[in-house]
Amino acid sequence: SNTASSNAAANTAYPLSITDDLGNNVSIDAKPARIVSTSPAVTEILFALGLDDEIVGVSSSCDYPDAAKSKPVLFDYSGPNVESIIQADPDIILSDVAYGIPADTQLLLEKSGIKIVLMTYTSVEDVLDNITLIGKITDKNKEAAALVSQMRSDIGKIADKAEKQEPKSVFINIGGYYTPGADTFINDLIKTLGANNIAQGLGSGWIMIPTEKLIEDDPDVYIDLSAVNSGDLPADKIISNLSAIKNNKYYSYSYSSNETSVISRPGPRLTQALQLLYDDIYGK
Amino acid sequence: MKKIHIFIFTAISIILILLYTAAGTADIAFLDTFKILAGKLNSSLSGFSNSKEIIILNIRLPRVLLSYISGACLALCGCGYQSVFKNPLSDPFILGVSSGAALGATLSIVLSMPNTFLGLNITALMAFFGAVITVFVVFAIYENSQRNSTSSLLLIGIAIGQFITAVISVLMLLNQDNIKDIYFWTLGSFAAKSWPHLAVVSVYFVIGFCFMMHNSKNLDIMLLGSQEAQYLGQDIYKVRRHILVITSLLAAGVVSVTGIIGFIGLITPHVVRIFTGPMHKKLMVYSVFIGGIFLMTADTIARSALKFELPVGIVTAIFGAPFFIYLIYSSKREVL
Amino acid sequence: MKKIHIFIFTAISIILILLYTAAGTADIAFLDTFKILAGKLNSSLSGFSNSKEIIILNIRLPRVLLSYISGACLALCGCGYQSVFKNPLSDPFILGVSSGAALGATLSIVLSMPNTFLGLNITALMAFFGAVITVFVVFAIYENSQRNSTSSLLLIGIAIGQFITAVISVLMLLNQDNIKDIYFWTLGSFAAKSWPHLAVVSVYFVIGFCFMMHNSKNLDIMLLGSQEAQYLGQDIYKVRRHILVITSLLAAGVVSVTGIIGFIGLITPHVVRIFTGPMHKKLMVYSVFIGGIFLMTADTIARSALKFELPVGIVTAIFGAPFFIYLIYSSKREVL
Amino acid sequence: MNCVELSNVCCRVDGKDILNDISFAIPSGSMWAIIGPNGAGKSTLIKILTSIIKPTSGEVKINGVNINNLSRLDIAKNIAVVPDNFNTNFDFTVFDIVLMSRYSHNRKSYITNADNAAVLEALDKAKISHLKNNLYKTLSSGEKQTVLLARAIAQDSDVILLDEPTSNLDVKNQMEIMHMLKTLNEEKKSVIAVMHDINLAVRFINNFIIIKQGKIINSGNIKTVFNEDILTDLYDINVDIYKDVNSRFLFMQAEKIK
Amino acid sequence: MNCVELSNVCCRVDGKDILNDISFAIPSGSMWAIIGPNGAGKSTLIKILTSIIKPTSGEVKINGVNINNLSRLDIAKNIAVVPDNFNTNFDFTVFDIVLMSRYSHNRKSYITNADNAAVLEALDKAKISHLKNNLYKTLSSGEKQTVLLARAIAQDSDVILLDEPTSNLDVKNQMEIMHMLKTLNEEKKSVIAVMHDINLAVRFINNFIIIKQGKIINSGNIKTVFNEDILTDLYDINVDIYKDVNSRFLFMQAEKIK
Ligand SMILES: Nc1ncnc2c1ncn2[C@@H]1O[C@H](COP(=O)(O)OP(=O)(O)OP(=O)(O)O)[C@@H](O)[C@H]1O
Ligand SMILES: Nc1ncnc2c1ncn2[C@@H]1O[C@H](COP(=O)(O)OP(=O)(O)OP(=O)(O)O)[C@@H](O)[C@H]1O
Ligand SMILES: [Mg+2]
Ligand SMILES: [Mg+2]
Repeated sequence: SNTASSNAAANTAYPLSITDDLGNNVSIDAKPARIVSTSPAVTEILFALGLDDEIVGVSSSCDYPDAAKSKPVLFDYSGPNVESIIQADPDIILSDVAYGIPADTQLLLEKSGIKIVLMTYTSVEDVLDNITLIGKITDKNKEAAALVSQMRSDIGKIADKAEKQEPKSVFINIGGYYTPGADTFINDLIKTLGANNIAQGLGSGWIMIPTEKLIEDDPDVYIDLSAVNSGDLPADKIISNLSAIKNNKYYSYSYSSNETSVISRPGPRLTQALQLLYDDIYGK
Repeated sequence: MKKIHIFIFTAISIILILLYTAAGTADIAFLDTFKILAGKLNSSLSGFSNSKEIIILNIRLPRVLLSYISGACLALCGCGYQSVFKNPLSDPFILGVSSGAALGATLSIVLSMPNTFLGLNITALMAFFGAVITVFVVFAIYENSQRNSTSSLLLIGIAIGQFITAVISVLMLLNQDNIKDIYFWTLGSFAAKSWPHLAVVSVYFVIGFCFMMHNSKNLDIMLLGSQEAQYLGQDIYKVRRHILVITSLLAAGVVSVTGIIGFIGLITPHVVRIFTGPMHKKLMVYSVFIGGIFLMTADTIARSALKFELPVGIVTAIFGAPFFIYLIYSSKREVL
Repeated sequence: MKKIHIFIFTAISIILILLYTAAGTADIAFLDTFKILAGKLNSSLSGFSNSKEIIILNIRLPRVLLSYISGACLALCGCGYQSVFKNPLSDPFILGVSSGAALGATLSIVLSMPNTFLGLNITALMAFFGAVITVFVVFAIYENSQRNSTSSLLLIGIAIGQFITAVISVLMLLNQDNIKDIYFWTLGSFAAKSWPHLAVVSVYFVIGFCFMMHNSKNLDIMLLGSQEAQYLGQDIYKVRRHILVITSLLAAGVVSVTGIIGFIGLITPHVVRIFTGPMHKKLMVYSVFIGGIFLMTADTIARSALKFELPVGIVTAIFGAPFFIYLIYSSKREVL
Repeated sequence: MNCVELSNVCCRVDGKDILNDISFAIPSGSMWAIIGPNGAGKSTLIKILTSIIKPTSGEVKINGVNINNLSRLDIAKNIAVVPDNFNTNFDFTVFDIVLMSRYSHNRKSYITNADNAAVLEALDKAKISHLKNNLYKTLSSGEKQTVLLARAIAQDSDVILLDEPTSNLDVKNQMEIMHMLKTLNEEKKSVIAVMHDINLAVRFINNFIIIKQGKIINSGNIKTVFNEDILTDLYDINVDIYKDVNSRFLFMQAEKIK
Repeated sequence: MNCVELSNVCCRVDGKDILNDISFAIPSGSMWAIIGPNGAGKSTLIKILTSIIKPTSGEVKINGVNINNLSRLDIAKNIAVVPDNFNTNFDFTVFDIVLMSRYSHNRKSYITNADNAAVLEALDKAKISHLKNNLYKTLSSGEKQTVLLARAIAQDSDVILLDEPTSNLDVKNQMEIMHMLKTLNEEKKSVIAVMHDINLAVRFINNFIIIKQGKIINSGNIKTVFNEDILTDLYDINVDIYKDVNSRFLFMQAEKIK
């Protein structure tokens, strides 16, 4: 999904010129010494590449690994704190679309000499690309390559195991019957496991499933990522006749649970997400 | 208000309810719908034998009916509020019902309350209480102030509503994990609603409708202004309080079940008033029909036009607004 | 309206501007702020030597000023709208300015337009045009209908506004990658606003303020109702159109730069009216001061109370609503 | 029995004494005029009699019962009011407006045939049946006043309280309305009318209450209260009083201003 | 020169002919009364003269210029109106209300000393200086009417158009206002007043326009237009006319209804 792919393992030559996923040309003059991440997934990647010391700021949602929680919070759901970011004096801000930066802020920060790179992801492959890109930007090409190949092999193992299983149909509720449709990261996770996301054919992005479609398709597995408490039964009686629920293939995780953040975070822990989904879909 | 008109509107409503029950994304033949509906009438099936029956009888039919009743309730509330405040911008949520309900729902989510309490959905319950308490706070402030004008009451309602909305934002800020859930709740939707929801809202509707019809003359008189109303024997403060309390409870009841559904409560009374004029008996009866038909149609479009569901509020505004503007454009009678 | 009062309010404003510039999350000593400010006055620094100077001179100072001017603009618009519509619920966005602006901004984001156009921020530009076109559409519909009452205009505004909001929702549904950007935009914020934004809004303010002050007598007369106003020599349709066009442009100008900031435009005129009564010269001058001071204070709290920024709308409502209710509670004069 | 009785009523608004120690009693079935200069407090008195304004001190009794113990509905059953002007922007027809006065009789949620009949009869009495379906807001000022009178008739209460009921009427309608009030009075209704047109009042009404600056300066039968001195004193203006052969007050004419 | 001139004016609203082929001309500096039964179309005529309502057909001229070629401001400079009633819920003081009439003179955004002086003078002329700071909405009906008159004086236009200006006034204030109108007329203003009180009108006004059912049935000098037949015809009621020794119309009294 981005243009930095060749020469994965070599050292990065600065100035580095890239076009990010939103089409912005960014030229990075030197190896960034001070990095701000506004996205929990990016933060996880940065830590996984061993950039603990370079990170000078994170967002309030960055809660993994634990070290992230002790970094200054410069970004929150209502946006970035410009003044604090400028004081933190970063060389680069890395982010993804779910935690985008308002246009004005972007202009101002760029004027103050801060580079901004935004990433998108709609598949597992995109996430691996993002890791490679971040590795390239931060001159951690080797670490990134190692991480990616480790992940590829883990993914391959789970996919192989899944291939031997009877294909299952899956529904994932992220709240209010909204569900990841085609072209989403979670949909790709399910696809990787050889399972069938029943919302896949309905549309792309986050969409709301018609209740009757849910009943009609009667998925084998129902995963709810919007429970008030993990383990809750569904609040709506109307879906309690689904076979997933009758067959104990209903899994609910609260918003704040580790499971929810693992499944919905396009970072290095996606292999854990695959394992978790595998367990839920096919059993341990 | 001729009997024949009421008969016609009732007939249209029933026909539409049946037709709309036949619409949906699931792959069920048009005629099958009616076979299933007729089958239910003939035999007393205790369970449902297959997913088609479940979809028709347990999902679509109650949802169609619920959207009808909810539309009727909201339109009725709109009539009440607009007359009490003599302000064309008043809608059922103007005294803070919607923000109060959202606060209740937010609290239930943020405090991780259990799903049900005495068999009742806790979020709906909390939403209801949130709405009711808010309206009572608004009233208490108003009645303890030295003010008589309904404008002051409106403004207190708006201020409290905005305050609560801000409080919700703070709660969301402090509980960022739950943001999505709260957001989805406020959106308003009939998805996954079934007979129990319908039962609850129907009870609210029947009580609310009877009360409002019983007060139709009071509402007429109220439009004359407080001095005239008093000359004609109305205890305006009492009547105003009663009507606002009942409409607020009705709005709270609907909101707690369906979430916040705007536009319909504001626009329906204006649309109907163009045809009926200001006398409330006519106005309210037709508002109930039009509000019900309108919201039911919007929800049917929302759930069956595309493969995925659209938020019903979007459909209401996309179709309702141009229709309303056309009416304003083509008719001469002033609105309120 | 005594000169001394204006002097006092001006003095308070300046003192607060300086104090607020010294507040913020960045670690800058109180006195340093003033040293930097004074340094800028003495020498004509072309660039900024360090991040503290950037923060004080290029981030905080213009932001404080911008929030002041924006508050003043919105309060002024509120005065205009409330008088034209004689409706206490009218705020600067009632004719669809906010939704029109949001649609413009959404389009610029969704269509991935370049950041700037002829040196202007394209999102702001599109928002401005969106707002202006919306208001003109509302007007065109109103003036071509057979209606005279301002209620009809209000309702057309509301309906168009809701329609556009629904269209935005559809666009967001279809362009989910951009949801966050659109959401940020509509939230309304002074974050990352600097001198160019201040320059633009100041120009709007000066034009708007002069126009409104020039029309203060017209606004007074307008409150008497259309027949009396005509007897006194006012071409009400022309004056109404002019005032609404100018206030809408002003609101559009502010919204296009700062996003949607509610509450202040609605509440400030009511607060001020409690003290000044209905005559507009007084009402508008004090609304400008109070609106400016209020929004500037709210934004300062929003950006410096916690480690992260609060949405300014939350702060406005959390502090503004109780204050407003206290005023309603303690004073006797009716609001509008 | 007195239909209306005031004892020592004072009314102070915003620090201004509008009514000052007003006491009077009106026997049921009689017909009275209240006269006095502009701003004397006549309309305020009407509002006090119907509890729209509460007196600062003093007591008001309706048919012997303290007004504070009466509900709004009780008051409306006892007293119908013809206000000095009433406008509405809503599209009420004349029929609607008159019909609303029946709500104090019929608290059911539907309109009975008796209601309809009473409305039609009142419209007929006031000779405005032809305006039945007109919108009230489109009427001329005199027509509006007549509608308000019809409304009071339909309200069918013991007492009718009128605030300048003939001020916008033409010569003929003035006579019609006064005749109608006389007829109502003969049907045992008490009639209390605030009037500025003394020449009209004296032709139909025998009892007068004269108010000046919030105080009653005289009251009683026309013979005792009307003489040049009192009128001159009341209005600060010289008046000529013309009397008929029986030295009955015929009409007055204000002369040159002092 | 005619200050006001109507030719063949018709006015139809909602399918009803309210005015029918009205033509008249009023010479500048004269004083006229318009009389006629309720609903005759008098108030409508006033609205047509000030272009609040556009006639269905016919032409209206103000000081010789077709009213369609005049801006609102021009009309207000030429004609001041005392409407039959005006209320507001806003907290305007009496001073504010009168001041607003000056806006047609002074289009600047600030108030000049001349404005203030004119307002004070008008309040003084209308003898309501003591009400200056009272809120308009708290005034009595007569006081309101007087304020509207003061407003028309401060507007200082050539023509003053009054709709039942004395309807809510007491005997003394009626005289005061009529005297004041007379004085204004002597100062070369044209005065046109709709009046129901013929006895009052005849004492101050010499020229009459008589309207019935939207048509002018007579107009001209009092001597030619006022006789028992015309009045009887106008109101469908028998009237007695009392004349003085010079057989000048003194007053009329409606007798029994036909
Ligand atoms: N809130 C107030 N503040 C000051 N004065 C007031 C207030 N309310 C009423 N007044 C005064 O009280 C007086 C009595 O008013 P009211 O309407 O009773 O007079 P009225 O006898 O009916 O006069 P009219 O014949 O003109 O109708 C008036 O002078 C009026 O200005
Ligand atoms: N929209 C309308 N539809 C029907 N009739 C109307 C309409 N507007 C006015 N009228 C009628 O036109 C007639 C003239 O009204 P106008 O107010 O001019 O009378 P007026 O001579 O001033 O009477 P008054 O002496 O009672 O004030 C009235 O009978 C009124 O009912
Ligand atoms: Mg009075
Ligand atoms: Mg009239």
